[in-house]
Amino acid sequence: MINKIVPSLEAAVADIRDGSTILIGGFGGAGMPSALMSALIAQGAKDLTVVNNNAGNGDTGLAALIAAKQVRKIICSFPRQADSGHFDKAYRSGELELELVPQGTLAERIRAAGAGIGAFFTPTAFGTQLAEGKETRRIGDRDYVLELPIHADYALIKADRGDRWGNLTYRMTARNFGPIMASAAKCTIAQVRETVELGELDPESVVTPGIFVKRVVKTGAAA
Amino acid sequence: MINKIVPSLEAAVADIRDGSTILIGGFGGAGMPSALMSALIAQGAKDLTVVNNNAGNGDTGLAALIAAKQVRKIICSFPRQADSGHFDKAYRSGELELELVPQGTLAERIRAAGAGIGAFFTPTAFGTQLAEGKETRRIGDRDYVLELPIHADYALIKADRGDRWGNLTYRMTARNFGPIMASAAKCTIAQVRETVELGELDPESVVTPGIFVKRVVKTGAAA
Amino acid sequence: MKKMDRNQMAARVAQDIPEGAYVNLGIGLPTLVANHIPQGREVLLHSENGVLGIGPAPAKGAEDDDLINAGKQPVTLLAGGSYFHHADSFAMIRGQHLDFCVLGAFQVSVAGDIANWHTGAPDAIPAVGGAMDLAMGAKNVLVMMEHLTKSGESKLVEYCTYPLTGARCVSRVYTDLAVIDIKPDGMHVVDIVEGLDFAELQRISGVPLKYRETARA
Amino acid sequence: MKKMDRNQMAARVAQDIPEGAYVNLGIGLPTLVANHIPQGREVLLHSENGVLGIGPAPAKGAEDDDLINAGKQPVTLLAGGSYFHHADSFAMIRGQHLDFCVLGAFQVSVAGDIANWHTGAPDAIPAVGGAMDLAMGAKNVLVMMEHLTKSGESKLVEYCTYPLTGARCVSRVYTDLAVIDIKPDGMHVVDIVEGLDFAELQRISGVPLKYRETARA
Repeated sequence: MINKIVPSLEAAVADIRDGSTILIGGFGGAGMPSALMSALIAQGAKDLTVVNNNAGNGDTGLAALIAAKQVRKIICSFPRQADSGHFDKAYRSGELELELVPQGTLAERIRAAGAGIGAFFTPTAFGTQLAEGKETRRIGDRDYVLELPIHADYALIKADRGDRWGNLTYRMTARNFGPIMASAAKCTIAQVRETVELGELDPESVVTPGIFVKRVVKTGAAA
Repeated sequence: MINKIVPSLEAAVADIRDGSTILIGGFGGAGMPSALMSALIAQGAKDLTVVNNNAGNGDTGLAALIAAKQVRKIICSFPRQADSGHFDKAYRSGELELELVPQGTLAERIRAAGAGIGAFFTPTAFGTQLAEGKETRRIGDRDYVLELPIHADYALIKADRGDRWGNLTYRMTARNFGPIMASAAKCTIAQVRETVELGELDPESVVTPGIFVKRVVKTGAAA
Repeated sequence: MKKMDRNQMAARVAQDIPEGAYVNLGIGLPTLVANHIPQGREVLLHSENGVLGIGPAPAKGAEDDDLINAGKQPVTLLAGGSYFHHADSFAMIRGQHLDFCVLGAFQVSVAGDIANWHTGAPDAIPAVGGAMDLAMGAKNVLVMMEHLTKSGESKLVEYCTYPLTGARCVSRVYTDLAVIDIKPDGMHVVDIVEGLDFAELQRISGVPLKYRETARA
Repeated sequence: MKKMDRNQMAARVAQDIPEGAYVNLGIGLPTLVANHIPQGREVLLHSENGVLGIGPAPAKGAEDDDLINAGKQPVTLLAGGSYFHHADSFAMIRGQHLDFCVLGAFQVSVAGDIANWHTGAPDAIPAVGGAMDLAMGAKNVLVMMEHLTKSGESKLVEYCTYPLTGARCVSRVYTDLAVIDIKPDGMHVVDIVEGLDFAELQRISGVPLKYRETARA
């Protein structure tokens, strides 16, 4: 019997190795897999490349991972925030490398990895600093920039409900990067509010089919 | 008040002009917008470029549109079927141009049009006849073929339920090309089994948000 | 001269957003536009974090951490709204499905270039978010900004000196002094606030402006 | 010699599909594999028209026109199954999320090329469907075919003479006579049907085959 539900957060992140590339879901607090982040900090993997829309807020989650000096590089669209102190400090000291990517290009690069697309031309950022050094091309009457997929070893995401085959649903705007990140990592780990029996999720409303998910861990509503 | 629900099939297709490119949903019979197809035949627009997975079955729908000599070109993945006689005849007589595209590349080219992607590299068809004359590139350890988006003037699709803002849900495998075709046409027309009040569709389960849909026409279960 | 305040500017933008429009309002000043859409006019607000059909701000205490906009403020969803993931959300933007986006800006050039994401200062931490996608993707890119910087320089410029967000994409600019269309042949003034004449607007703007009088001349 | 019939071939393929595998079964012969997955072994069947978790064929009269597989046959959905659109379905394929696909073929070459979509005859109407996506996308491409054509020619070939579906992608071939792995150094015979010896298999196959005996020699 297939059973992707793992008994603990510790078990869920146990095999993450130093040097891994990790997609981390969430946009602000919505969809941030806080319980998995705490488990990753306890687990201690270092030298990580992290992909998230932001670069950590306050003292928890990604900010705490940065403060614990586990992150070598961040790929994100919006690192600078009022409460992104841990990122700011590590970045200014040169400990942390930053790759800044427009938000839609970030999403499409992740989606491309999951969909087996080798590269794509996007109009976003054409003629700007963020396209410097990149291949460009005029197609029809628009100019485009060539972008490459972002593949990852792990994705840590937060969903709402999950079953033992790894099917997931999300809640409101907490969906954000979850479904595309799930598709782009070799091993996707989802923390869920609730686990349900097979068949309880409406097959018309499953957002992430289980094929994209390796591990599901239940945290309840609090995490 | 926004109201995308139109009163009749005739009204829904009235402005389709000769020479239009039309995406037609459906895979086999599932999701085939038969009522809209009949209306298009009655309407009479000619010289059409049609995009569908197949090239018509039996004597109805796309097959009837071909028999009525309204189609100049078909872009599809699987024209040859036991009951694709109208296509076969028109193709062999030279009246009908065929562009054969692998099914996944067809889907991705339609999706690319909807998503504003200028072109993409796919591994599918590399080293085959269907990649002849196309730009190729090695990226990482795989070889890819460059493919362009398929933009269209109209999409005719079949959905299950729809509301006055154009939100749609589908039924089982009748979903197939509907959501991506809806995104890739200037004017998307959906025939639905049932129209519902705003808010009756669960916002977590809307498959095609209304932004992609211009007209909704109710046909009931029969069509 | 009566400079428009932030709410007057927002109301002026709202006036140009017709029923049925799909609109993305940028973080900050543009967000105010939502408050000025006339009652009964159905306008569909999109936010790039994956929601279409945003409603009014929630009542105090009724906020839901899972329902936020791109500015990470709590919002509500209208009946008829929907949720989707980030790739689908930016497909809407990049695929030119939004009728309007409204962005703040540091500078807008005569050619319609916009700079709004980065001061370019060597010690500044850059952050772009969805600004570049919106600038290149929306059918109509509207800019809302003060006409002058705090030190009195025009934010309408011949060429942007700040790093670009998007090239040749702005169609209309709303400032606290005027509304200006950007067309292939340059900047056309549509409205000027009461008590300011065109000659004075031209003087402080520092870039060539066209106006109905000058067009006739 | 006891040639395997279609169901024996399907059972032999099913034997190699482990619990938890995500599998796409091609139209025709490969579809039979579903009937031979051992009871209690959870294998998830995908069909490219947008369904994962296909169950057994529906009872007579219980067919639903909206629930079909890629061969347009009525199917059922298991509890835990799901529906998705075509671009997402082919993202699963192209993105190498399927563990196995099972395809029929006209020819398979020593290098692992497969030809299964087009005879290349000048008057033939070509039709490709999802075959090229599956051939390039699945982690393991398994081929099920008769060993010989009706006129007795080997379908294992040095180079495909029919137009290719995919290059260097087949990992294992199941015929009515043998099971053959395709590795960088050539074709390795895994199983032979009872009553056929390797020398005879080699003779009728016409391409160099390796076998445990020959490997030792």
